[in-house]
Amino acid sequence: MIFHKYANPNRFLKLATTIQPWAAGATGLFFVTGLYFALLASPGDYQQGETVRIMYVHVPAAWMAMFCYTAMAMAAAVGLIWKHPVADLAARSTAPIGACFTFLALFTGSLWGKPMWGTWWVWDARLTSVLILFFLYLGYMALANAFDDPARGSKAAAILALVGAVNVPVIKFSVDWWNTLHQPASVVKIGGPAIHSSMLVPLILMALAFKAYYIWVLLIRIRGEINAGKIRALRLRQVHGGPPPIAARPSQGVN
Amino acid sequence: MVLFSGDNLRCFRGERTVFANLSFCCPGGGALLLRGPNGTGKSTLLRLMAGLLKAENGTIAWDGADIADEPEDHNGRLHYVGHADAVKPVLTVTENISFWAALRPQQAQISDALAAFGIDYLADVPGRFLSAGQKRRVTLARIIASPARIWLLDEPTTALDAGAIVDLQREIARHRANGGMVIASTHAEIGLADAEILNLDAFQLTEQAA
Amino acid sequence: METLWVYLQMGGHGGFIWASYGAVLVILFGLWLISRRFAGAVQTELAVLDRDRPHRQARQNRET
Amino acid sequence: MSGFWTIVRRDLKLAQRQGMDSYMVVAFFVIAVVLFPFGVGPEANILARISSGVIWVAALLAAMLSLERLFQIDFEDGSLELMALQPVPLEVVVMAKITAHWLTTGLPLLVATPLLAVFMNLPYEGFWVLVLTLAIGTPSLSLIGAIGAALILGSRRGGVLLSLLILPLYIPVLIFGVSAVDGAISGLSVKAHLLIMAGLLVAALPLCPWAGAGAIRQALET
Repeated sequence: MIFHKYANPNRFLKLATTIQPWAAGATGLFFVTGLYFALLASPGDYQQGETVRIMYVHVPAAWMAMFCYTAMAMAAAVGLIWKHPVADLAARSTAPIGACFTFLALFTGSLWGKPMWGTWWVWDARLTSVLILFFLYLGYMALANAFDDPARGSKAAAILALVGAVNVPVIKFSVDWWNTLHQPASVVKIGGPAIHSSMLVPLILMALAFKAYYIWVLLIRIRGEINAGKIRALRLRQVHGGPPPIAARPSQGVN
Repeated sequence: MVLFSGDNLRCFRGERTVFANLSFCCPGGGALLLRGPNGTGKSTLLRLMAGLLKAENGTIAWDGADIADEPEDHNGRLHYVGHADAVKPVLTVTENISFWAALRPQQAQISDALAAFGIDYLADVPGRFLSAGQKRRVTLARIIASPARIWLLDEPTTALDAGAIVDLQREIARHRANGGMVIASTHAEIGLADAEILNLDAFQLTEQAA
Repeated sequence: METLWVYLQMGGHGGFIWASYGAVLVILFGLWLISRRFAGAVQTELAVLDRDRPHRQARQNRET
Repeated sequence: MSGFWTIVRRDLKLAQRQGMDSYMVVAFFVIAVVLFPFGVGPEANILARISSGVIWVAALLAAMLSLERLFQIDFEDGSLELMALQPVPLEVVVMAKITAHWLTTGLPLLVATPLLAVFMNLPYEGFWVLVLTLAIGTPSLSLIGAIGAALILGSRRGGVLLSLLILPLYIPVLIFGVSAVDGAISGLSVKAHLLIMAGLLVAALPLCPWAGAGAIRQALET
């Protein structure tokens, strides 16, 4: 069996075109309902007041930050082990989305921290690990785009993503340890043990909106990457094809 | 009789198929000459034979066993001469050559290897003083300094003068007389008149098939 | 009018809350826009290349 | 195993003949640390408080300084692909190069540390623990850094990229190194810290050469 390089991407493109409108629709729907519940239909918290509304974007963004990294590492592993071309592109396309969510988690966390703790930033274990996660995303993106041959960038970045995935628990553990040694005094435990159902609804809706958004934008990006690959292949054929082949061997028909 | 062979190879590199349906076969004492215009994959094929690249499809075998199964064993029986000379400027010629020989199970006399390419007078000269042609001779002396069955030579005559090419011809003949194999991509005459010729132009994919 | 103002103030923390939601919307919309632009530009280029291909082949055929 | 030492000896010889590298790393280390009194002021107690952290961070940056060239030069002149074509497994080659890197950069840092500890007014109790944590920690830095050095081969912007890839991964080593010294100064037991650092090293010993060899293989595929 001859593995044709673009058989898979073409099938994927077809799949993507069917899913994409649904993902777009779901994103819009969840966003509108989520924002409605988050900003209008839910009460303020008795302890944190209205600032609790920041949680409805902050927590889902933090979830997505972790989720995207896991997805990226898994796609990278699939790309490395089974040499699946779409997996490489998926890993590569996930990184900027994950980085955006990570940035949002940090930014909204900071905006939440100011009224709650009276400071924009505390070196709390959770914030610190998310910050490092953000750096890992930046490193991945920089490496993936540092090569003239994008396939080479994807491979190098895939190894980095896996090394990072091994390191994330170690970093998390060490940051937790470090944080217990240098416990900042002002941290208020947020969330509390039981979360009220009126808060759960907007939280889940926003999480679903983010996830749908991820799928939607991911599909757009992968489609772009696949077509960019086709363009490079065509350009290379212009360069390397040279004069038309003299002897077209019969055994080399379309496989 | 041992056989170095490749079957139905297809190589995909830099987002294009370089060649496909390529097979080759080289017995002990044999020689294979790779021909074809630029970009048809001569270097690629040599790197594939060395095990630096993996074929998309097909296998390369030594004596029937896939070389990918025991890559270190395969490395032990081949010498590869690529475009770069790998001569360290701060090491002397002898140090340069003996480092590579020391990584291998069998070693010959370094002085003999130097003599074979007429650079014994350079033995203690650091690499940074060498001309391009002299560096090339050092690289070729490296493959004499430790015996190996397969020589993979990618344009070995680059920067060589006529005298050095004669030396190379003699060494290739000696290598083959001892049962060695030579696979080379070159347009120069290096004593491979009886070699089998593999024209890579014949293995290009046509536009609609690619 | 008054109630809208009270609502927007969010008990004094309106700035923080609206900034959070604003950042989310701006960044997510921006990323979507960039991704779409990239995909669109690539699609156009591919279409142009694909259109040119038959000509090139025809010319080559004539020459051989 | 003889292949391992052949490569270590060759890299040491190269480092010695090319000179500079080790001196540069130590000089950078010393100068970076000496900058801090100018930045935060010369009060002895403030310097003592930050000394362990400053020395560790400077050591980390200094170790990273020379990492870029760990594989780069061999990659450019074709030596790396020849090393991948020897009967020696590539993982052993990578391990040998890491060892040589540590001997030429990590070890000199260790030697310079006592001097800097005096400069920075490090309390006596933390002195030997600092040297010990650096002795356990710098090999981990070389090991982790080697992955980054292998990944940037053939990329457009090596050095800056390397720091972006590697520094986040260095954080655990930094945290345990510094907190061990701080613990020793405040009279706590540092055994747990040192054990964790040793654990990191033991985990990195097989994993990093393996990942580094993987990265080199894909770099050589071009």
